[in-house]
Amino acid sequence: MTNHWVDLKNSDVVMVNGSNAAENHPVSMKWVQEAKNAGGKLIVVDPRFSRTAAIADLYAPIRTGTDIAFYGGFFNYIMENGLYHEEYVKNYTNASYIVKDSFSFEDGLFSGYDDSKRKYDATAWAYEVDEEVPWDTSETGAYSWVNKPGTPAFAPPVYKKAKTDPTLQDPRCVWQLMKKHFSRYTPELVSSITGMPQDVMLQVWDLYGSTGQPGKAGTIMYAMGQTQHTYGSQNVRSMAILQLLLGNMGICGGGVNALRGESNVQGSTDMAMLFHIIPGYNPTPKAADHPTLAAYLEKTTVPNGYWTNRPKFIVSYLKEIYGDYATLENDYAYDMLPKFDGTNHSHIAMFEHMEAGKMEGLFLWGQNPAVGGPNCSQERRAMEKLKWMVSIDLWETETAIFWHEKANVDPTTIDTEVFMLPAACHYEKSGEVANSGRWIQWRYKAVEPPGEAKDDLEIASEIYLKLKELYEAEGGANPEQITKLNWDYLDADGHADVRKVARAINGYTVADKMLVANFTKLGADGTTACGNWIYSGYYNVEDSWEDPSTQPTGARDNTDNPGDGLEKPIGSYLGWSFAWPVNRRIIYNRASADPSGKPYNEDKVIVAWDGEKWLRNDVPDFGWNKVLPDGTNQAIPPNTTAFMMNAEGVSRFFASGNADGPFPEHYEPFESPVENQMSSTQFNPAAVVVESAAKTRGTYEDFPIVMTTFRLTEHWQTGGLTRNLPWLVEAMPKMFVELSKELAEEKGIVSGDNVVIQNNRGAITAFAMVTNRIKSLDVAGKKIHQIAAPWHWGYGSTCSVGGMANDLTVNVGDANTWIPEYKSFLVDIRKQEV
Amino acid sequence: MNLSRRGFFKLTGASFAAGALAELFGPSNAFAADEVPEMRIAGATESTSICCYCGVGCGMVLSVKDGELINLEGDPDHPINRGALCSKGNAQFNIRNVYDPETGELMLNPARVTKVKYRAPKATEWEEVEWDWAITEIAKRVKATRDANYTAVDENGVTVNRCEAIGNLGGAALDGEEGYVVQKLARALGVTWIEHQARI
Amino acid sequence: MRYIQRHSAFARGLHWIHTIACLSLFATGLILFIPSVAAAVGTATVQGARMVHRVMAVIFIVAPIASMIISPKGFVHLWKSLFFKWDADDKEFMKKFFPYLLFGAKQHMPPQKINKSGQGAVDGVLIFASVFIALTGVVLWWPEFFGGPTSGLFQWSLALHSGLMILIGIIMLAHIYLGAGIFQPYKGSGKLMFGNGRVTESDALYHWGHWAKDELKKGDNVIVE
Amino acid sequence: MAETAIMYDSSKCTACKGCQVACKQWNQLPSPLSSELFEYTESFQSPRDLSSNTWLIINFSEEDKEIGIDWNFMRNSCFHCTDAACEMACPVGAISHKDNGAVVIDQDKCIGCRYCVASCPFDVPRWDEAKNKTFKCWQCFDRTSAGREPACVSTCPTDALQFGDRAEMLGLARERVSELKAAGFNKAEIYGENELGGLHTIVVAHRGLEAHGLIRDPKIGLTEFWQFLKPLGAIGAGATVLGLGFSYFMARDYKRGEYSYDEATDTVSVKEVE
Repeated sequence: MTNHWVDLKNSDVVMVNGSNAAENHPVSMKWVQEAKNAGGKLIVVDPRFSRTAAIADLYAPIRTGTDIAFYGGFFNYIMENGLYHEEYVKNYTNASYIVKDSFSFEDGLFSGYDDSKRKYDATAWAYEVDEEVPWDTSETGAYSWVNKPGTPAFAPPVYKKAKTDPTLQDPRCVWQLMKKHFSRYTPELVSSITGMPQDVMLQVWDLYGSTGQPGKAGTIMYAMGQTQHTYGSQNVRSMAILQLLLGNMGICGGGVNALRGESNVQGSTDMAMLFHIIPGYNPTPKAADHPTLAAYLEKTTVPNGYWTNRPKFIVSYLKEIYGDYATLENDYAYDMLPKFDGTNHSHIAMFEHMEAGKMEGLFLWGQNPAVGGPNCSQERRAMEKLKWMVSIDLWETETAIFWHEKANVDPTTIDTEVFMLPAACHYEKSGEVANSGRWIQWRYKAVEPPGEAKDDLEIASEIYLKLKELYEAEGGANPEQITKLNWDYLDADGHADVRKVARAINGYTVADKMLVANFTKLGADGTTACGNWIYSGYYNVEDSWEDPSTQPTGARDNTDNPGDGLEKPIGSYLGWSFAWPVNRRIIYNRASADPSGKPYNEDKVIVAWDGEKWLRNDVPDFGWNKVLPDGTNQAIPPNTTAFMMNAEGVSRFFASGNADGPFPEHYEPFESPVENQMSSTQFNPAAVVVESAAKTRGTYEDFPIVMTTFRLTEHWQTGGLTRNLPWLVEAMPKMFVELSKELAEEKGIVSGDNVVIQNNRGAITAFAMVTNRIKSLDVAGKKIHQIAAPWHWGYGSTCSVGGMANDLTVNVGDANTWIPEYKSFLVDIRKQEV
Repeated sequence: MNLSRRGFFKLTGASFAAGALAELFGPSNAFAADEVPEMRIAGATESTSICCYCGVGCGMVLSVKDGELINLEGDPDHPINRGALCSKGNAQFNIRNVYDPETGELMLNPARVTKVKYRAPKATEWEEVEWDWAITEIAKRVKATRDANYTAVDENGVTVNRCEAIGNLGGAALDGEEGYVVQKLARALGVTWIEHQARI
Repeated sequence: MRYIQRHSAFARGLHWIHTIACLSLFATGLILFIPSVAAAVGTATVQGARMVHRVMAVIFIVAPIASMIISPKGFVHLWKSLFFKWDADDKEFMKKFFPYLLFGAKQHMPPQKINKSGQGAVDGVLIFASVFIALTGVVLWWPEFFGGPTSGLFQWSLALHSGLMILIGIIMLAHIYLGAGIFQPYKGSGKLMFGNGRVTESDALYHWGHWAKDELKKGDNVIVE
Repeated sequence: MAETAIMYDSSKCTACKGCQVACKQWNQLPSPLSSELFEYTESFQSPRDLSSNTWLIINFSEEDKEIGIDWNFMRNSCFHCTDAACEMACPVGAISHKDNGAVVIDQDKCIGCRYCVASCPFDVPRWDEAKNKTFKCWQCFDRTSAGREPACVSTCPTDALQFGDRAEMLGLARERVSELKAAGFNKAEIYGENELGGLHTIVVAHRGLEAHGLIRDPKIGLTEFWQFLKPLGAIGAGATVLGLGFSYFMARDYKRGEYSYDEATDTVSVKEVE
């Protein structure tokens, strides 16, 4: 979330698209209701009528997987009808930037496409360069730290400043290119693609478009309905573009808000439990691009904006992980970080790798791919190729028992050894979790884990210590990678102490081991260690480091006070826990005020320039204050650098960093009932299709029904944490599928029947729930039926078992993130013969 | 006079001498004193935590008596949820404890795994094992796999120090510190296949 | 002295059984009817009372049915005795009965047959009430066979059961008053059912003039001591 | 203690069932542990109905529309009537009104007769066969006595459930109904203001009572009738006893003569007794 949960109350219009907040984030509705109480409106765009739609002011049905068409038409409508926030667009976006003429677009393809590799060369999409600005590394320069002793040598990058046309008239400027690109998305065509009735669509566009007026706020709440598509990243880009057009980014009640589905999926992403990043959103070293630390720093350090500080974060990170072993001489042990070969190592690819027999062992820390993976029957089969598996969990998940006869397999044919380690639940241990609004909140242990269960930290530590012992005693492949690891987390009894890990993540000075205040104190010279720079400041009180409740993460001041000089608070709750970065609650908040620093909404001020200083209801997200050499503060007067994480300092309508194009473009899902009406490019040209997916691709002729999956309030993810809880099973006991009355009649199905849903990847059974919450849509002149089922069920519970919806989903991923296209695929449905 | 019927019954009842006969004319309020029951969490130790389900991050208060969890509800001081919890949030109590449907007694959720288990190749069921044995055996397997599948230098002569034969999945349900340590451990083994729920 | 054997041992036994059943049903029923009584005796006693009520209800229902089977002749005799045509004496009796009852039995009562004229009516009501209180009792005991406690049948049964209890209770009071001879003119009647079942010549002539004469004439049931 | 009430506003309810589970959590109510004991309900409403171990559920009903549907939710639990049929019906005084209006079953006194089950117009109290007791919502009387909200209310995310002074809740409900009417919900109305002497669960039914499955003008019905038998019985019994007493008094000195019969002459002679 760019904003946070409480801030939803500041919205004038809330658009829920690709999420189901009332069911999957029920307490978020507290704040949506607050917005409604204050006269705000709620729009829900969803293929199925959800419990969120039940309290919406406006519900718009849409064919699953057609969001970009919906947004593209919306952009066109906004630009045609002048609904955009002109001052905002001109000052805080790259609308005026001139794009090189090597950029072009034709019939669904952008320039630079290589068909054989299914890849774009993004250099075709660059800006015209106005001027090259090198780093000032002189003693008084902003980048003098590059020459500090201890700093690894690297060639500082050069910032290529782009040409602009502030009048937005140049035909090569982003604004004109965008107008041209989206002019193709007419209401008629968009309605024909999405199946959304045109009158409803225009109502949505008018209502949400009204937030383009300065001082009005619109927010988008999205989740997997947007990301789980082969163009999911472009869906998110579309939302960003929409919010920028309407001036809704960086303001109270605005933003692009990803509703995180797990209590710490934000945190585990922050901690880089992913192949492509290391902690703090730094890229994982790639063998070809980053053979040395210097190469890494040169290639990954952004030439302008806040990411120019990346070397400080990287060196501090290396100092944390290898401690004293990391020295300037050995490139701070950079080589000890594994470098991957640059290929896709995402979830889908991992199981292809496993299927190919190239993976021997698998650790599972509370994940259950046997139910949660795309095309998960294939994933279960892949697991049979493992030599060993370690499942650390509270329950015997479907993955932990993938070899059992409950999984409908013959155990005697499966050679995998499986270790099941009983884990403590969240209130049986202490530690921090980061919510969707980036609030890092401390959880305190309430009770001891039951039986022999242990917390994951202790389990990880025991495994590490045993490995260290083995490698110290026997040697092996590169033992130093393990034995030299800094593992300064143990208490006097040799058990892992979560508070010591918190110290490492927050960061400390190497010389005297004092916690640093925040990441502005980090250096690239090896004097500081910090596990994850964005968390720096969450655990920084040295004197009472043993007591988390005295740390920023444990802060519990729940008063909502206005900042000095301001009249009204905005619900920031700066005294409650700690939000990364530096306790900032609404990011990009500079954009809430005009270029002169006057807030667009005087009632909901985040920051305001009073002529001498910045008044603040939140931590500013821009250069607002300078600490002079003598230690005094100096206010920085307003400028238009509202997006300092981008080298341009402004936000991007046109973004060259995407694998599948600088502008969003509508393509059909991997499995689609219709031909693409926008171009002859049917499917996202940059999305990679693995072999097992290509083999099972279904056609409309064989599988004429569009299916999507969803989640329920009463259950969660693969069900381990809910199908084993009797109160929840009682509240939603059985696997079912929703189908419309019309389709049910066609198929001779009534509620309560057992039905079979089938495609080339599998067949599942479920109870029929006949309801007009989901209905057919008119798409390209055809009647398209949609059905929907939850994916919470599996075979591993004593309270509730049922068909696995993911046996049917496709293992094709988004072109940028490789997130699988769970939300749109083809099936057929029939009544089960008794 | 605005008398509800209940009030009326009370009055007519009271006009009779106390005794059984009066009872024939109205409900039995006279015999049901308003005794105030003590809340069952009185005297319990309270601590706060954050819900384990979605990303809203609702606060909750846990009450513990004699070392056992007896109550879990929304934290009224929490600025996001202000005491509220959804059905899942309330059911977190069941992650540890349930009430026996037969006796109504508090008991550990029988589905919780509380013993270390091992499944040998081709085995049809688990066997229970000791922690130390399991940790040692796991470490041995990791070492064997790592040592046999380790790439120190790739085909271009770049030091890569990786092991592609081990995967590390999960983390969204862990605490941040745990996540940090788990990925740190995985990377120290040279693991490049590190993924979790955020990807799917 | 001459006596007439009015009730057989079997009839007296049955009456004994029914007396106990009725009284205990009434007493235990009253506990549920008057909440304060229940509150006073405590839940355990109430539950005990409900058990007793059920056991007694079974006896109450089974005893007359069993007697019909064991002694069908007696039953037929009894049944027939309830139905007879009222003659002038009967009408006069009923006209005079309440003044007789209330004003010191100063009335001269006309002679009666084996059953007094009002008796048949009261017995008819009683049998009818008993059958219904038994049927409604069955519904209250096993509501699940009758659509559950929320069904109209259950609610009606509850209402009827209570109403019939009142009716039967009042009849029972009158019956005890007269039958046990508390009413002075009826002194000695208690021996009929609770004694040897014999009625003296004098009492028989007083109560059931026509019947007594017939019996004395026939002599089959006349005992001389 | 002033009269208090729960207010349920259906227009704010998202049917998250937080209340349903919070009720079980606080009141320590078990659910089955085995899959065979759960049934598919063909709806999001589950369990289908209240039970001795489920004192509150959210009811779901759907009405078709051209775009989407009307999905109507209702909190199904005890209304805590002022004229509480259950309380009248309870033969042992186990059900009582608390001063704040809550209607509470004292489990120590309950004998499981199910008269309350029979009498409740809302079909709320539920009998447990094994325990032979009847259970229902008690408005968390322990919590409210300690100044806290009932568990269902304190857990409600959207303030669709509120708790407080009954008059104040009615005020809020009236205000909300006019807001809803202004917003186009023409059928919005209040439930519980006067029904059965006034309920202690006030409902704002934004699509009208029928859409939310509420009984318009609920009646106690037969319960009242058979309750009426109690005083009637008392009067009848009293009158009988008085009448018989009078009879006894009048005839207390009566001495009957000695009757004898002479078959031969067919004459009855009476010898007066001194």
